Amino acid sequence: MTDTIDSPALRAWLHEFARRVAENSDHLTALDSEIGDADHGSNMDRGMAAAAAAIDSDPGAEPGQLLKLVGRTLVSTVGGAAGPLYGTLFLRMAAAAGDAGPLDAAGFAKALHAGLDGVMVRGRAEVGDKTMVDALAPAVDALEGELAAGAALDVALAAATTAAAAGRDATADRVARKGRASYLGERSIGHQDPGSASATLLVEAAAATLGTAADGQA
Amino acid sequence: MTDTIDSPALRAWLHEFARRVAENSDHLTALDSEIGDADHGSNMDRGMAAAAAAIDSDPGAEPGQLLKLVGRTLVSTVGGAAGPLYGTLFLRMAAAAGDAGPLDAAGFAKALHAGLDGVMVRGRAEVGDKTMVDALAPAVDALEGELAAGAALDVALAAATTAAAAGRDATADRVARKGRASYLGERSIGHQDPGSASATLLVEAAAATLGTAADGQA
Amino acid sequence: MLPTATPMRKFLNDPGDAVRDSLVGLAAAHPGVLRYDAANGIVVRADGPVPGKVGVVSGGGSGCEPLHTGFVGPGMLDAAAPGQVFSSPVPDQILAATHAADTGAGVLHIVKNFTGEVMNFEMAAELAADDGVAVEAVVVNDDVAVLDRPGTAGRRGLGGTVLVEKIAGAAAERGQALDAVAAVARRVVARVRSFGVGLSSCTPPVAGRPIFTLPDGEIELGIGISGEPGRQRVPLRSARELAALMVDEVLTDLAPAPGAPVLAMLSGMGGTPSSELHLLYGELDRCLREAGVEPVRRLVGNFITSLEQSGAALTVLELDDELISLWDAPVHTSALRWGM
Amino acid sequence: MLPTATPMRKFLNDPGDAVRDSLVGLAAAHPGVLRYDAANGIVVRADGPVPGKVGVVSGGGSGCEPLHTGFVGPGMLDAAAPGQVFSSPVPDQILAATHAADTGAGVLHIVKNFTGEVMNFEMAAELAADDGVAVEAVVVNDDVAVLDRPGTAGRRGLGGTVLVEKIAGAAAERGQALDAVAAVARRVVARVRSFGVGLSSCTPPVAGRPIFTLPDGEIELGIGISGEPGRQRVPLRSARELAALMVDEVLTDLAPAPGAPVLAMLSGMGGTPSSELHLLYGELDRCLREAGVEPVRRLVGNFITSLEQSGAALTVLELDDELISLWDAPVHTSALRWGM
Ligand SMILES: Nc1ncnc2c1ncn2[C@@H]1O[C@H](COP(=O)(O)OP(=O)(O)O)[C@@H](O)[C@H]1O
Ligand SMILES: Nc1ncnc2c1ncn2[C@@H]1O[C@H](COP(=O)(O)OP(=O)(O)O)[C@@H](O)[C@H]1O
Ligand SMILES: [Mg+2]
Ligand SMILES: [Mg+2]
Ligand SMILES: [Mg+2]
Ligand SMILES: [Mg+2]
Repeated sequence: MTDTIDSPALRAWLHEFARRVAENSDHLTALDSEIGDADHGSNMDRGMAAAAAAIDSDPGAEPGQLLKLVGRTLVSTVGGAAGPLYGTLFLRMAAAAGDAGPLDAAGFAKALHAGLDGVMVRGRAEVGDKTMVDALAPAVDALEGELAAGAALDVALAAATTAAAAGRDATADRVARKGRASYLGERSIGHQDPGSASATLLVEAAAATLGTAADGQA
Repeated sequence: MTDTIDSPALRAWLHEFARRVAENSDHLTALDSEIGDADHGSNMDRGMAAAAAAIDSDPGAEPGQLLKLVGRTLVSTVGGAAGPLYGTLFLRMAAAAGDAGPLDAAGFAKALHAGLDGVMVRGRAEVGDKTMVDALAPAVDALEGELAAGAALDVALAAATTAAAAGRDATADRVARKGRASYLGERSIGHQDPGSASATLLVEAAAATLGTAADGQA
Repeated sequence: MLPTATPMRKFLNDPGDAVRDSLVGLAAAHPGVLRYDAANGIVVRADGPVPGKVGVVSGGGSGCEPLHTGFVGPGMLDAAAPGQVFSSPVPDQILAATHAADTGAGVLHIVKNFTGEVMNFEMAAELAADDGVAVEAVVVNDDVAVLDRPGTAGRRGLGGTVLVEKIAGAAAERGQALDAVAAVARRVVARVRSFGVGLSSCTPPVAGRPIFTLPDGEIELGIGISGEPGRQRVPLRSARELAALMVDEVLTDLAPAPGAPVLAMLSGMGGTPSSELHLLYGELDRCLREAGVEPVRRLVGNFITSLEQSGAALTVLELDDELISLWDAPVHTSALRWGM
Repeated sequence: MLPTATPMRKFLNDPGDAVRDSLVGLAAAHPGVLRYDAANGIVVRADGPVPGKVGVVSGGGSGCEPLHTGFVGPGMLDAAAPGQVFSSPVPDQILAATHAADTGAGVLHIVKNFTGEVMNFEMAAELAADDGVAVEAVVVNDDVAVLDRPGTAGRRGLGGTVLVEKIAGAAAERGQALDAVAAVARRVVARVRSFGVGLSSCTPPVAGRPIFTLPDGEIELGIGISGEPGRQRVPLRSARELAALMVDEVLTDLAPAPGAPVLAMLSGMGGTPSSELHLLYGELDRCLREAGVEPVRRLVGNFITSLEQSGAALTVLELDDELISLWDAPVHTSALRWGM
């Protein structure tokens, strides 16, 4: 495999994300039961199962169409906060990918950055608000930074994963300012944000499926 | 003390019953929670506390008036099944005692028998239906039998207590046919009837306060 | 001895004052509908008594709210006598309620067939008769879970009581005489049946602990309205299976005419939320239709309860034109209201 | 990982079908009032849409019944979009509800200020605008338990939502134009505040276990409507003390005019019985009067809930003549009915 991200590579990534969400569904829900409403795992699992089915039923879809299909499916099936946010992430990635066919590593990073921007606009969230943005933003930074420094996609994605996980872990120390956890005020401290955990799975799934090294790992 | 039951003796009996009911209130309620609605102890305690207060506030009352006051107070304060039943017991005892002043042993037994009859008519219950009648009826039988055989009141009341307790214990083996426990059908087997337990306290209180021997015991 | 009670999680002051405090609140919440006569321990219609109208009175142990106090008001009860929690009211209360409802046309007593309630209402009726008030009593005994064997206390009065109160109340409001009001009430008693299912116990305020403990995954079939265990403890099953069982219990006993119009009431026991009640009602409605009766009137909510118990009871009344018209008549109580 | 769930004691078939099955039952129970459009996952007025009338639409996570589906009907909502339990509906549902309610006069969206609901309603409004439907959105944020700091998601929408739906529904029923209906809804939002107290957790059907565990003798202050913990965990106290605290929280923030007429709503969270709610209401009514406001309209019952959670929330709306008249206007929904 090369650093070119074509439709089959994207499908592998999305299926792997769906698989990890399903595997961690109870964990995500448990996190959400600490500072939310105990549904983030089931929300994401319902949505990604539907998204995986949707892309399977459209085998000819090009990268842009594929991402759009995932975004629309998430918007239509997830509900709650995560639906519009993950939906927007993929819809903005789709818009960035356009109709141009396979993406290169920089194109993928740019699309993910556009997705992050979409999430931040839709959710009116900043880094440090204790949301999925706290995992996604450092991951996008790391990915772009490594690629700019000449790293291969697999190396860059590994760095992104580390950054996402660190961002996720750091949410535990923060007071939530957005989402349901914000209603708890100071009581939200000491609990990891569930959306930052699912966002980390998204980056991990990318590292496991995209780029040269993924061949051996996936 | 003699076998003459005057107003102070009746007061001692009724206070002793009130005391035993208060002491056993949780136990009676626990029995009622097995096959009823978990209130027999609090019902009886509320009623007998009120009855004790009522007779204290009427220090001049003669036996008949005293028993009537207790009956009326129980009817007015207990509610449920126990209120009309214990109320009727004392109201019928009052009617049997009449205005004649102190009772002798036979007169007391006759009054208690009249009370039992009143309970059975009001409740339409037979011996064996798993109710307070199962303790009261054998107690009245024993009391009358012993007195007829020439025993002193204290001896007769001791026998009545034994009979009441045996009747109470035997309720555990029966299927309830009256009261709330009857709704359980076969499931009522294995549980003692709460009303038979409170009725046994009534007889025990009599044995502890009435008749010659009571002087040493009470 | 009872195990030490853990603190009850209830909105409560002194547990012994629970009934009174709750009635004070009921009156504060519905001043145009009812009044709480604290001296007599009864609840009466705010605009009553209505001259010339037959009085309709009920009562029973507290803890089953809105029964009966929540059904006081135009088109239903003139007065209600609430007892202590799960204990019948005393004759004094019932007598006071009877006098409060009487304007010379007589008073109907609607009595649930619980030993305590029957005896206390009987004593009150004797006292009312002494006072010259004409009283008719109707005893409701709609619970099919209890085997109605000779020599027993018979069946309990459950959800059928709500329907008797509504329909007799409407007949009285229309100006019908005491014997006619009693007759229609007895027609309802003859054609109504109920069956309840308990998913948890409940905690009476004074007792301070649950009445019984249900092992995980088990439920009680054939419960009443005092939080007591039911006829049988069985494994939990799906709403679909429970509905089939409930409809079978009720219809087997009622034996309605094929295609009969029925009123189906599903009352929660107090702790079951509206979403679950409606879910169960959906299954019941289907089962009733499959069994060949048509629920032309329906009532789903908390109408006769056991404190905060989880569970629900199905009540089915076979209807005719007169009963439908009396059911549809306007009513304005704190718990049931339409047409006004 | 979650501990193994003990079997839930709920009326339920497949937990994943809970919302749909419950809506099927809701429609079966109230066929004259509402319809369940299963294809679009929405509930609509049985007699709607009403030509020329502004449509009033709301929606939100399920589990808070009767909110919103129980408020569909004449005088209140034209359509409601119920999401999964405690999850906002998706834009498709809200869009379908918007189209079902629109007859050309435009549609009011009543949105509770939860991140998910705000975002999904925003997406739906963008799609509706593409379709040429005039949409106004009103965001309800009445929860005084949440500190309303800049940069945060702000306050939740709680019981005030019920009052906005009733009052905006009445304004629309009177034929007012979209901007007028939106304006009166915003007036309600400006003058309404709520504060909730939780005495237990609740168990979402799909999660299958309680959201949190409360130690004996402790309660949660400042809860919302998704069964989540509140602002603070404190020892249980008497109804009298809780009422004082709730009234203080609400009135300190609302700062009503001295002697102001208010509407006081006490909504149970689903598992608290009517007797406890009325007991607490009695204390609240007294505290409100002592604080110098007069509850001239009152509503006590389950109107906005969290499944079977025990607890209750106080909502206070400062009234004026227009709001009183819109409140009193006839309404006929499955959960709120008067005047018809
Ligand atoms: N305004 C926001 N911006 C970004 N992310 C958010 C925002 N609000 C919530 N989130 C994310 O959504 C997650 C919750 O998702 P989920 O539980 O599915 O939805 P809900 O909170 O509606 O139940 C949170 O853990 C958080 O990461
Ligand atoms: N018909 C009856 N005849 C005689 N005693 C009865 C009858 N019904 C009930 N009892 C007695 O009353 C007792 C229950 O009293 P209590 O718990 O105070 O009243 P309730 O059953 O109304 O809650 C039973 O244990 C039984 O002994
Ligand atoms: Mg959540
Ligand atoms: Mg009892
Ligand atoms: Mg009782
Ligand atoms: Mg949610």
